[in-house]
Amino acid sequence: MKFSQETLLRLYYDMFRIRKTQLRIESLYHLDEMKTPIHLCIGQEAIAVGVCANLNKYDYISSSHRGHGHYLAKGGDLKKLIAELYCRETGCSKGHGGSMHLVDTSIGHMGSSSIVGGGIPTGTGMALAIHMKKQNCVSVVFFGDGAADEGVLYESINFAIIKKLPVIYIYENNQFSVCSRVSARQAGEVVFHAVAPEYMFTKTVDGNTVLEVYEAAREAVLRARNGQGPSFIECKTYRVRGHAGAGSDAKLGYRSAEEIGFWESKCPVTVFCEELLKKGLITQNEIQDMEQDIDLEIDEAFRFAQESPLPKGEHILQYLFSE
Amino acid sequence: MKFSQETLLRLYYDMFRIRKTQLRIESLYHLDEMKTPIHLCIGQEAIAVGVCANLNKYDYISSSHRGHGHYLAKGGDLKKLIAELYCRETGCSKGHGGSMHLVDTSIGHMGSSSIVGGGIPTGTGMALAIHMKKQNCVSVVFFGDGAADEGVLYESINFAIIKKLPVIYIYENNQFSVCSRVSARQAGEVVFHAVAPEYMFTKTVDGNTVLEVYEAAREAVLRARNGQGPSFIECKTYRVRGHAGAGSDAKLGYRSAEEIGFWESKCPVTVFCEELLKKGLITQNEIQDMEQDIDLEIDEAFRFAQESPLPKGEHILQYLFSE
Amino acid sequence: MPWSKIKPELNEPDFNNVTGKDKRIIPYADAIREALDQALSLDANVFVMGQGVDDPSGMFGATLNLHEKYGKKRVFDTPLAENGLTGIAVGAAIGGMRPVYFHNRPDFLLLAMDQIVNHASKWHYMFGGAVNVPLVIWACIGRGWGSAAQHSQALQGLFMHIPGLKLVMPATCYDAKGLMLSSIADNNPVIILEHRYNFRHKGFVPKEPYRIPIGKGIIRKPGEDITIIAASYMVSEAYNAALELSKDGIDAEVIDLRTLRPLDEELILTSVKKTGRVVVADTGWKTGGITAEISALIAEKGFASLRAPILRVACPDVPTPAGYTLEEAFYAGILEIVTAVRKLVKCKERADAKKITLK
Amino acid sequence: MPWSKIKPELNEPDFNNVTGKDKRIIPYADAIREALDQALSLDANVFVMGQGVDDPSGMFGATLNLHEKYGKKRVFDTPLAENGLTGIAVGAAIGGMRPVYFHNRPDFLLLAMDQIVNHASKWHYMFGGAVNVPLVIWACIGRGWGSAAQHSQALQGLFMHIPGLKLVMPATCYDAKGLMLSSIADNNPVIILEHRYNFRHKGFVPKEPYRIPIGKGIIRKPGEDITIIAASYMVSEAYNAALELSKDGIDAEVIDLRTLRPLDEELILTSVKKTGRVVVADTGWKTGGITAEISALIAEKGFASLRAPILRVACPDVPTPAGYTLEEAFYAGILEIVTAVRKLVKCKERADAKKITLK
Ligand SMILES: Cc1ncc(C[n+]2csc(CCOP(=O)(O)OP(=O)(O)O)c2C)c(N)n1
Ligand SMILES: Cc1ncc(C[n+]2csc(CCOP(=O)(O)OP(=O)(O)O)c2C)c(N)n1
Ligand SMILES: [Mg+2]
Ligand SMILES: [Mg+2]
Repeated sequence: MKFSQETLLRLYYDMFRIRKTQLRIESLYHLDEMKTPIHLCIGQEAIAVGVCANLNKYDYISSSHRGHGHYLAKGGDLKKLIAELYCRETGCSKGHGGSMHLVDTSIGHMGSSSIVGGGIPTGTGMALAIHMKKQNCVSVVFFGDGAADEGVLYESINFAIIKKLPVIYIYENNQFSVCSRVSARQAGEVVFHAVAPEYMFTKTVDGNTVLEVYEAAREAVLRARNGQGPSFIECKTYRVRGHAGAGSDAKLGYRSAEEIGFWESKCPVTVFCEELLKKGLITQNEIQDMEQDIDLEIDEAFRFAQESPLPKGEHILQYLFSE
Repeated sequence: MKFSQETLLRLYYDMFRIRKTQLRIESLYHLDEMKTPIHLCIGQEAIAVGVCANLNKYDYISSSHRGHGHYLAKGGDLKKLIAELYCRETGCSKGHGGSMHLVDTSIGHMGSSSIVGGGIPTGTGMALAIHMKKQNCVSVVFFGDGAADEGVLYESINFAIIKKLPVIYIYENNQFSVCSRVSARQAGEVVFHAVAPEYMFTKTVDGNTVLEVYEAAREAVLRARNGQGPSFIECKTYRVRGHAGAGSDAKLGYRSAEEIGFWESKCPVTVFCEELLKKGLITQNEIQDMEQDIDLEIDEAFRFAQESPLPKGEHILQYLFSE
Repeated sequence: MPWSKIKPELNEPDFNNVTGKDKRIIPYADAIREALDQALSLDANVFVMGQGVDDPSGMFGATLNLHEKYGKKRVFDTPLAENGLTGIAVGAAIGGMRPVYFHNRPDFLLLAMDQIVNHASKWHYMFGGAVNVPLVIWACIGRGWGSAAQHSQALQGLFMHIPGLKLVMPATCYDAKGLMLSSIADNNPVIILEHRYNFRHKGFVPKEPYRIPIGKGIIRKPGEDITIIAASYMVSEAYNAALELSKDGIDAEVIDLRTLRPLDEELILTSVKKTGRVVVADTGWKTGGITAEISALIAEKGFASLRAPILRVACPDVPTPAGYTLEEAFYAGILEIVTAVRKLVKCKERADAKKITLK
Repeated sequence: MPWSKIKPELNEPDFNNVTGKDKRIIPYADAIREALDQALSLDANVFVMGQGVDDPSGMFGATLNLHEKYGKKRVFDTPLAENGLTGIAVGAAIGGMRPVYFHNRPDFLLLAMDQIVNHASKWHYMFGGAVNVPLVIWACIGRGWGSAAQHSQALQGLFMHIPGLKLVMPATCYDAKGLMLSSIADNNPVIILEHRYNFRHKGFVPKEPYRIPIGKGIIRKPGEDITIIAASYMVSEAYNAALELSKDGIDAEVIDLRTLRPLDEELILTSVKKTGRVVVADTGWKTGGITAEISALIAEKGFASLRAPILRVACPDVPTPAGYTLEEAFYAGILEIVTAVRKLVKCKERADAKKITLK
């Protein structure tokens, strides 16, 4: 597949922006001003970006506890994200949700669940709504290898095939659920999922290579828009940081420093950047400009968050029911 | 595989006995003395018998709402079965369970669930107990195509493979969940289940042919006893009667009389009997003797049930907790 | 089998006192079916799903043949997979549809608690009001003929505990229709718990669509001496108990809660203020059930008017036994209500209600 | 992240008044771990399972390194698959083992309600006593640092409603060990709901194995004027509230229920008889929660002694909000208990308690 320079730079910019946002959050987390459990997606940016680059704002995504990347890649407001981490009234969820519960309905992000696997059937249901309303949209479900332990995945895929729903399952296999390796939790690589190529489009890609993700997602999205039903894309990747909170967890000893190092060397952002440089598609100056833009935007988002008002306890009963 | 005459006659006798018991229940059901919802297994006798003929009384089985056949094939007490249908104190579950909740711990029947799919993980757990206690037993899980809609099936199989449990999944695909065809509920014949021959022994057999079921189950049981882990056997069959209650439901119109007729002609009991006759392994006289024995036993079981005392309302709180 | 087929033979107690030639009497199931029919025809976003909604028995008649009228895209059978399908219904609601998901039995909702409680009930609040989940989940409490422990649970006590859910329990044909239409029109997840015994009834149901406000109860019989509070099928038992008691000169007020959440506190407290005596009756278990909340509410906010202990009539705290002799002991009804009321009304004579103890 | 790591820094309130050189003080997590260690070593049928029981944090420390001592066959990590794994645990219990299944959060038990409620709780009764299910399910209620709606539900109100389950909620280090050992020894399914804030405590724990009877509560502080009833972490709040109130000359009795089901009715009713005033406090939601049942019990069986309304201190009826300013408004504790008690004790002066109304 051929990519325009514009597309390539866009993909890079989006990954870089997510990375830098994550790093900023990480670096400030120890101040305990963001009183919310964080799950960084450092090392997994290529998946969110490679998939979402194929979507428009009417398409839906369904995300999880590790959802900052999905939110930003889909076009979610950065200020509102940071404000949510600071538990502010101006946060995307008005301080009701925190890091694990992001939302931005204006770009089809209808809320993320911190129940692992919880977003799989709801994302499938959003595809059912699309289907019934005859909209030309797709619904993308991001989920991890932990979520793939849950039977609800098979219930959902089964239904999506029966109804030929425009849903794309993006399996972010980062090899861990907290400290538990996928190989200890699942009988084999693909015992159940992704085993039905006659029933849906399935593909396994390198989740650290944005163009691979992009191409597979593109095909899936086209098929879904054409009424050809669901797809399942496994993106192999790795969680380089600890499960939750800031920083590396190498000291815990459940995995080796070498293993982490190996995957750090496969960083989706850096490796892609080097390729672009090598091919002369970007210059060091352009990168610096980008970085400056991004840093400014992030500065502003943090300022916005820090200066925003906190929700008032007396309003705690608000939003229980919709009128 | 070679079968001794004794085995063949035993298989026939057991099927015949289950059939005659079902027919008797059916013929008396309109009297409203058995105040319990019944789910007859007429037409599916070969599965219960073909599997259980490979088991001994220390092996476990896990059954469902449609469980009379499993109970009898495993060696459950006929009197206590009928008494349970009559809601008597002498019933296998002391009148607390009714038709859908049979039990006979003396032969490894540890209770059946009327929650479809509910017995799948519990049967898997009994295999875990066997495994941990290093017993030389197996655990057999009988379940239907409706149960195969439930994600808990994949959760259970996955775990059984990981732990190499001595569990055998017997998928009784009778093609219906109530009035809903399996083809309307499942994306394809074997989208998820039975797809992992590298991970476990899987086999599809004609569920109306007792010897086919027997052979497949035999291999699965041997493997389980040898520590080779779980198996999955799909038995294709058909529910010739209505979902619940007595009699045919052909008049409901959700399936054709021809279809039912076709499957009635594949009756596992009659066809097997004709084969035995043809091969000269049984005579009409012997069949009549068998029938007489069975009828007597059934007469006695019904008499026992009808004459048994009813549980007293004042004891309703009993058995809530085990001491 | 009487278990799965209940004929609508009885007229429901005459709660409404409607007379005249416009008094159309139809079976309970038809009332629900008419509500669905009207909702499907009035709003293209409404759809009906569930195991067997399109089968020959049509969910006890409540969905009968609607798939023929509206097509299998809008009225469809589902795989069992209750948690997955509930999540799919939640997602469809988030995506702008108005699903009505039918279950034979509340027992099966236990498979879907993750999606009902962790997701549907929280989605609006958790995102600061950004999204809403207009979803109706319907299930019919089983009773009798050995339905037994896994097919006859009356689980309103569980759902009443969950903020973000509305909980509706109709008692009459009129309400079955009007509350269904309100539930479908509501922008929040609503659980409708039906009772199998309501399907024995026929009653007055106007033809045109109408809604009954969610969160409001109704007095089915005014009275001065004692308040009997009930919902769903237990209202019939309470009403008949009140008629029985009136023969002894005891004038009981009967409250039909209609919805358990939001609960009509005002109606309850106003009645208790008048009567000073309360029996709360329910089809579910006693401990931690809906009778507990209603009693606690009164003990907290209506204490000043109380002249006697608050008694609860409910099922004993055991799983439902299968056998009919045990079932008879299990289910509470008119007899238990009458007995409870008689115990309390004895308190009438005493000057200082506080001193009274019960055996 | 303070969310997942709580340091055991505080001494728990000195409930036990143990003195002398034998007074071994250990952290809450260690008390649980010691119980598991002893159960694993005393009974070969006991095993421990759950997500992360063998990981470096060892379930907040409660299972730390037990897999090294007892091997990965007896202390093992599981796939998520909560309903399946619960069913597997139930089956293992039916097969004669004694599983202890750990969960980080009760929220995840909502995925397993089918196996807990439809199966484990009913198996003994449904088969007329033929089989039993000696299963312990443990989960720790989350609180604080934006745990939010799906990671901080205190679901005791749900489990209390289910016949056939025992429900245990320890409040002290001593009880965390003793109740764990009793739960493992029990032949029935037992749910242990822990509270994250208990893990901040250290307290007195004897080294040898011991059991605390399930179904019995304990008076943590005797008093004459009012009864404060609580369980789990709320006992600390109630105790501290009582100390605070004593400065004003209000002598509150504090009851720690220890187990919610079976409930120690006698202890409650005896105390109410003495004090005539009650505040029930809980870490869960108010409506339909455990405070409702306890209040209703008293309104039914202890009414004669009541001299004031029964007040409930619990969380407001909304999902847990994430933000800390909202969390602060969400959680009730010492302040709310003190306020409730003060409201009621004002009633003391009045001659006729029935006349009192509260604002
Ligand atoms: C149903 C459920 N079980 C357990 C948890 C606890 N938990 C939170 S995140 C997590 C890891 C999930 O792993 P995965 O789906 O692979 O996502 P990742 O964290 O790797 O992005 C777990 C087990 C949960 N939130 N929900
Ligand atoms: C979880 C659950 N969902 C729905 C039902 C209602 N139900 C009872 S039996 C049955 C049919 C199940 O079909 P299958 O598993 O194929 O068994 P069969 O009746 O064909 O033997 C259904 C849907 C139930 N008991 N449990
Ligand atoms: Mg992962
Ligand atoms: Mg079937």
